[in-house]
Amino acid sequence: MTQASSSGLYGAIQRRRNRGLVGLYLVVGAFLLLYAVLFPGILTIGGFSKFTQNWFPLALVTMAQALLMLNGGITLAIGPLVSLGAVIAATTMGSAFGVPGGILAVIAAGLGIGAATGAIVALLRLPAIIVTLAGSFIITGVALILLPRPGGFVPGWLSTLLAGHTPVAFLLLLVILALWKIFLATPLGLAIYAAGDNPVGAFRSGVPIERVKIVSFALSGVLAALAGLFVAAQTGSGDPIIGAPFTLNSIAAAVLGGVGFLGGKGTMRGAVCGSLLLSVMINVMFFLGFPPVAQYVAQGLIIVGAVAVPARLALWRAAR
Amino acid sequence: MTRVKAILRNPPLLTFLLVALVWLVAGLSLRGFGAYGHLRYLLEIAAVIGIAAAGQTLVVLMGGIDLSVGAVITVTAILLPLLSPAWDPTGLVGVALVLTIAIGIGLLNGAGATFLKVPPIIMTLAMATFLQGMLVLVAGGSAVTVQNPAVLLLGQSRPLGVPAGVVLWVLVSAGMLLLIHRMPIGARFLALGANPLAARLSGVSTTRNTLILYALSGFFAGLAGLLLLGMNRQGYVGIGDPYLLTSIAAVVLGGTSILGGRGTYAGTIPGAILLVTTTALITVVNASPGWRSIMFGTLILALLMISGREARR
Amino acid sequence: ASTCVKGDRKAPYTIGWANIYSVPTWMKQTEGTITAEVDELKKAGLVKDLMITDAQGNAQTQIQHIQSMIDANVDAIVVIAGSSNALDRVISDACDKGIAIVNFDSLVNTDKVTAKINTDSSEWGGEAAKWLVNQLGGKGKIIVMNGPAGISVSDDRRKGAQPVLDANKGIEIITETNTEYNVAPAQEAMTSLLFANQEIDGVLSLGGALSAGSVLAFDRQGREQVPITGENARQFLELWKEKGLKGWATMQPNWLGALSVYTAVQALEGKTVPAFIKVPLPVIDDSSIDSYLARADKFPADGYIYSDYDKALFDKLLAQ
Amino acid sequence: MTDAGPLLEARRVFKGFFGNPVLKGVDIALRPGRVHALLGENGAGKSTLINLLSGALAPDEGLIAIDGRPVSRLSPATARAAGIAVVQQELSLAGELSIAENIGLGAYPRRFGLIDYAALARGVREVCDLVGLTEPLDMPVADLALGRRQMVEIAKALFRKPRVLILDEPTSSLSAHEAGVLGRVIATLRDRGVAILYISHRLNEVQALCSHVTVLKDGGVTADRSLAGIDGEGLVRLMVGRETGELFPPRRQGQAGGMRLDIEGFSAGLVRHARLVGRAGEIVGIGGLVGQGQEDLLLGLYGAIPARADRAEIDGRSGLPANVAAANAAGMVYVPADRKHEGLVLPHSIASNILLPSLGRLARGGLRDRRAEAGLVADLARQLMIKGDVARPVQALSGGNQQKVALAKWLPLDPGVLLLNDPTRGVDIETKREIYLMLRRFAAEGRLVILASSDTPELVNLCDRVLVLREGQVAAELSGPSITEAAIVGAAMGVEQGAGPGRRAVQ
Ligand SMILES: Nc1ncnc2c1ncn2[C@@H]1O[C@H](COP(=O)(O)OP(=O)(O)OP(=O)(O)O)[C@@H](O)[C@H]1O
Ligand SMILES: Nc1ncnc2c1ncn2[C@@H]1O[C@H](COP(=O)(O)OP(=O)(O)OP(=O)(O)O)[C@@H](O)[C@H]1O
Ligand SMILES: [Mg+2]
Ligand SMILES: [Mg+2]
Repeated sequence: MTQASSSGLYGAIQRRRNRGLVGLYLVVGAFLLLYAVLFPGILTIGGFSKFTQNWFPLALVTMAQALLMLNGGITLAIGPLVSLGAVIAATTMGSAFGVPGGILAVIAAGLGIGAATGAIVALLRLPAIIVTLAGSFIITGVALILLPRPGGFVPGWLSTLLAGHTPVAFLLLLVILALWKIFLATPLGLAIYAAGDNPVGAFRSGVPIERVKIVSFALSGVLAALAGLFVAAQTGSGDPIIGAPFTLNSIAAAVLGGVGFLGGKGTMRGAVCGSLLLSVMINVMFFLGFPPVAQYVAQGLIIVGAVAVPARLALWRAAR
Repeated sequence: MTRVKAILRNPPLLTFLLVALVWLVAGLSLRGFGAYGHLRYLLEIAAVIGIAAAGQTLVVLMGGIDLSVGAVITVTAILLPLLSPAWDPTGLVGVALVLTIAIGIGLLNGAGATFLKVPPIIMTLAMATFLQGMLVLVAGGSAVTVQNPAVLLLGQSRPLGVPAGVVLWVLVSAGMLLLIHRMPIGARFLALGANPLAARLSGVSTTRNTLILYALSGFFAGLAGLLLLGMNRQGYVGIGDPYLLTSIAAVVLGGTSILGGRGTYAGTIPGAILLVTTTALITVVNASPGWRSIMFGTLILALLMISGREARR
Repeated sequence: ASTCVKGDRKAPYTIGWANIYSVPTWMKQTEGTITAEVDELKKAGLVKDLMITDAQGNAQTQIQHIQSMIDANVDAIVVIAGSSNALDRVISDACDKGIAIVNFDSLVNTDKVTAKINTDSSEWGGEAAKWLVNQLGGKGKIIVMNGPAGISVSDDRRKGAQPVLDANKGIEIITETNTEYNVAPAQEAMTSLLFANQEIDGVLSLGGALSAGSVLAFDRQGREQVPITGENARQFLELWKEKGLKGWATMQPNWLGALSVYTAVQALEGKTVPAFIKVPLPVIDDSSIDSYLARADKFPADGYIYSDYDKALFDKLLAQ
Repeated sequence: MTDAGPLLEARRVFKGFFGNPVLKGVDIALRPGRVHALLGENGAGKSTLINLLSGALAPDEGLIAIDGRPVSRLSPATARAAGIAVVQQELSLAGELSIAENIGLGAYPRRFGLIDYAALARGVREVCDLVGLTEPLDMPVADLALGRRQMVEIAKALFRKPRVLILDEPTSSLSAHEAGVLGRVIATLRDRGVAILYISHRLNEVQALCSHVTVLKDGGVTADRSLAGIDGEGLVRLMVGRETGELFPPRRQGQAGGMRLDIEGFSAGLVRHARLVGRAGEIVGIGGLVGQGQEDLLLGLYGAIPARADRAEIDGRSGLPANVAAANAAGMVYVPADRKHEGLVLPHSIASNILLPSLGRLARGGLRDRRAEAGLVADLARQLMIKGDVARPVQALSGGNQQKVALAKWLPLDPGVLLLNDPTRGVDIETKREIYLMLRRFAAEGRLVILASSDTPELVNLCDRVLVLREGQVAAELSGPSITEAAIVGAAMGVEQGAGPGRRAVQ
């Protein structure tokens, strides 16, 4: 971080952004604690690594979704992009491209598809939700053509590196979050917020809102494709439909984390917290020994409760 | 000239024209596509989407989204055979019971959204999860083949050659258009969708309208579930799943803004037909699954570019 | 001893049943055979606990569940894979820990499992195609109905049929469909195809609900039924009888679940079990359909009428 | 005045929306060191003209020149680069971002490509000190009251050290004190040679600040001249084009009517234990510095925020309304100050907005009665002189006409108590006169008007009684001849009555 960002103003702004999230932090904290009590093994390096690996791809796609929602958009193509990322990784890495070529190809695909989607949404002024819905079919089709059934190959050392018994995934997440912080400290990054909150005002303030939109779609695409790359490494291969559930989960996690639909409302840290809640909830329910029916019911209640309890508490506090 | 311009600026009408165009082109180029029976069948399956999307249209107009539509459809389709009492020869008791349950589910969604202040997307997602859990209990239970005469009539009969489902859809459409354009509550939904604070300060009750809204959404999803059950004669777990995304897609393709406050069911109607038509078109083309998926997406995108331009914000 | 089993685990055992999705009726029935088997084994003092998880169709979640089962140190894991290779790494981790892994129905790629149990999907497709070709006298126009794209089972069945179709040049595939293994979408797709094609001589359906959907479509459009293949879905078998179809069906017996639990316990008890247990495909044709329908009432209306099983059958299969 | 060439000018610009011409060949030239007033009625096209000058819109015909050189395709970004800063009538802030991040938007100081927060803090602090913004710089703008946001908007314009500063009704939501600060800032900038374009409907401000005026009417320029030697009435004449009468209608003669509102120990939001009394036929003013609880008082009475009272009697019913619907049922209506966010559904038509509160009343047999609705809308539009097609979205109306719609929608309810929050904000002088007349008429009809206002002359000349709030308490209750600017301002600032500075809105 630069000297500037450690200055008083930056720190104060960051602290303020945490305020509305205290309720969520408490809920997530409680679940983590409960998990650690139920399964102390989480406190070992191996246990921690495995747990964070399973959370990592959801965290990435949630960031990808939140990024767009903050800019006043949304995407239904997250899941297919994850699949495509995994498929590209699994089909290129075994070939002459090798691992570096594969990583580049995944990033290029995410960037290109994201930017193209963003360009259609921004320049033709079409609603993002339906453009990305159409896009989701196209991307799924491409993934199916590249790899009609699960298969492909990711080198074992890459799998071991990313998804072995070391917390590399968690460190990567920290790096990505740090990059996001740095990005938010650039004029372009802040413009994502400004243009999402008040597009007309931002335009009149000289913010190139179209370019900002395209950039946010492109970055979102990269994040989703990278999640696919990780999934491929974690599983050692590619699967053309493995990402499908991520679309809805990414939206749910972002909204759970306080990101609004109308743009400019919410924070990335909240969204990541939301994804952590969705992830840790699964483990906690397992260790509590819930049968499937109870898993569904409890999942519904936890999701509602995680939003309702802080909201009601805030109202109650305001009323006093 | 100005007449033409007015048509081009009226999204629902434009979508209708697009549907007609697609039907014409497909009918001329693909054997059997334009047959009366086929178009009638397309309308019949569009009816299920259209009815499910009726509630969704209202919810989206008010700035929310209902992710429990698919689950409610499944629940009604599964529960109806179980809840239809044998002593009732008309089958209407079962229908009433099941629709009451659907409305109840909607009311719970509404209550969560207004009293617990949970964003509708989260509330309805949680509700869908919850219902899935309930279904695990019920599914694989005894008879889920429908004997209920009312539902079979709805799904199977063709008064004057028109499928009863399409007749129901026409009635629902008339009701919806009346509700949105000719009843006070429609204007209130729209106002709440466009600016909740201003609407509230104008005396429009958020609580009341949210509850009514989600109850309606539950009701229409339930109705779609009954129709679907009648058409398939058998309910199964997962029968409603495809209708979640399609109901949303029909609404948005119909020009209703996902942000709320702008749109009409008149757009959703052709939106639903368009979706079904596109799917049928892709089905009869012989291509690999990957290419079909690409064609479907491209077609939607192309149609959207013609019809759905969103005004500059 | 069998793969994975190290002999350090003592009865009674804790078994984990990592289901990919518990909602579909086939799964529900399968789970029924598993819990029934566990009850038997509990009486015998071999099993003390059954942990059930439901990944809600999300392979990523299934990985997380299996990881949790490893963390909870279960003795055996029975699993239907949500993706044919996504679970490879977590399953081999479990294997390394000495947990007996029995994988059935939808198989994983890795060989680090105690046993894989399945019918032969390729044979499924091949036998179905052979029957249809014979019915048509080697000549005719057919439609192929597949399960969802991108899934190995669906791909394997289709691939199994290909050599048979290739060998009979008189058979022309008009078109193919890919839908979920559900009645409504299959019926919808077949209806469109009926209008587009006046001449259809046979339907090569590679799934039970698909066949039911197809028959319903022919019926509703007043078209004469044609020879059709399928599975032991109760609805299809009933329609077969009711419409007097020329039909053929095989099955994926739900008791594969019970067999898997049985196999896992046998392996833990020190028996050497085969690495691959091939379960022969039972065939349902005009000669045997009545015997199946006679038992129909014991199965859910949207369920599958599976063949009888007992311990003797299991032992015979294990002795392969 | 200087003789230097214009920094920014529009030459014979034309602009229309959907075929309706708004500007028909307008010229304007902004010169350094001069405060140039742009006057015109609501909807005359002032905001449109500055949108052209700042690149937010492109002219249909004609051109914009900077430093005498015509520029093609001016964009907001290039305009800013040329030193043109605008304080828009509609706020251009992002609520979730902090004050500092908003002020710097589009012009962040950078270091290695990152925003240099330290430098930003320094620069922002400087302009904030200039305009008297004392709030912490890290505060999200959404947490600020409207008037403070306006100050942020002004600071945002100043942050760019502009050569040309355009202010579109900057004082419409400012308190007298804040307006005074702004006046001093403008004078300083003018002396430094900045060219300033100033739009306001408050003619006293124009007189105090400006030296040159352009008047827009019917799409053209009807006056472009020096202000030297023109008095207030002359200015009005210049704008309206004819002799006009008094701005304020004569006060009520005779006694007020029966009790309509009698509340003891009223608390809501900031307001603590207030005693509120109102009689039929009265106009009761609520004054004070901005943010002393005026809005909470109105919202609490209206049932929109939680409120408590020891004893409350409203039009014979006891108890406070529990929610807005109950307030409406009790004959209370509310016109918010922030009409864009709280008063109107902007994307919907004039007719929809007007009809919203009375939908239920006009319905017959559960269906809306189209004919009755159309009749009512036409009637109200005529009565309030809302011009043009009622099917147009309210968004497309000028500020003054929007305000009329926000007021008009309540009239069908025949309210007994009107709660008005700054109803003349951003309204041109003719419309203001109409609104004042209307309020007087309402009072004469036996209604009670409660009027919170930031415009002190309005309180002095229109109200029968004035409550001055300070920190949520009623600091003074003035009536009859004791209502003076000095008394109001004095009480508002906590100075002894009569001893206040008695400052004018703008010095
Ligand atoms: N103008 C306003 N500005 C800011 N906050 C407001 C405003 N009006 C209301 N609120 C807040 O909204 C909250 C909800 O108010 P309330 O419960 O009265 O809703 P309501 O719409 O009146 O419900 P109902 O009409 O169903 O009774 C209040 O607690 C208040 O804090
Ligand atoms: N985006 C738009 N679409 C359609 N009409 C518009 C638009 N913007 C402005 N107008 C119309 O142009 C005319 C001029 O509007 P403008 O906002 O420039 O007036 P103004 O002089 O600034 O008024 P006020 O004093 O009320 O702010 C008005 O009649 C308005 O209805
Ligand atoms: Mg203006
Ligand atoms: Mg209330």
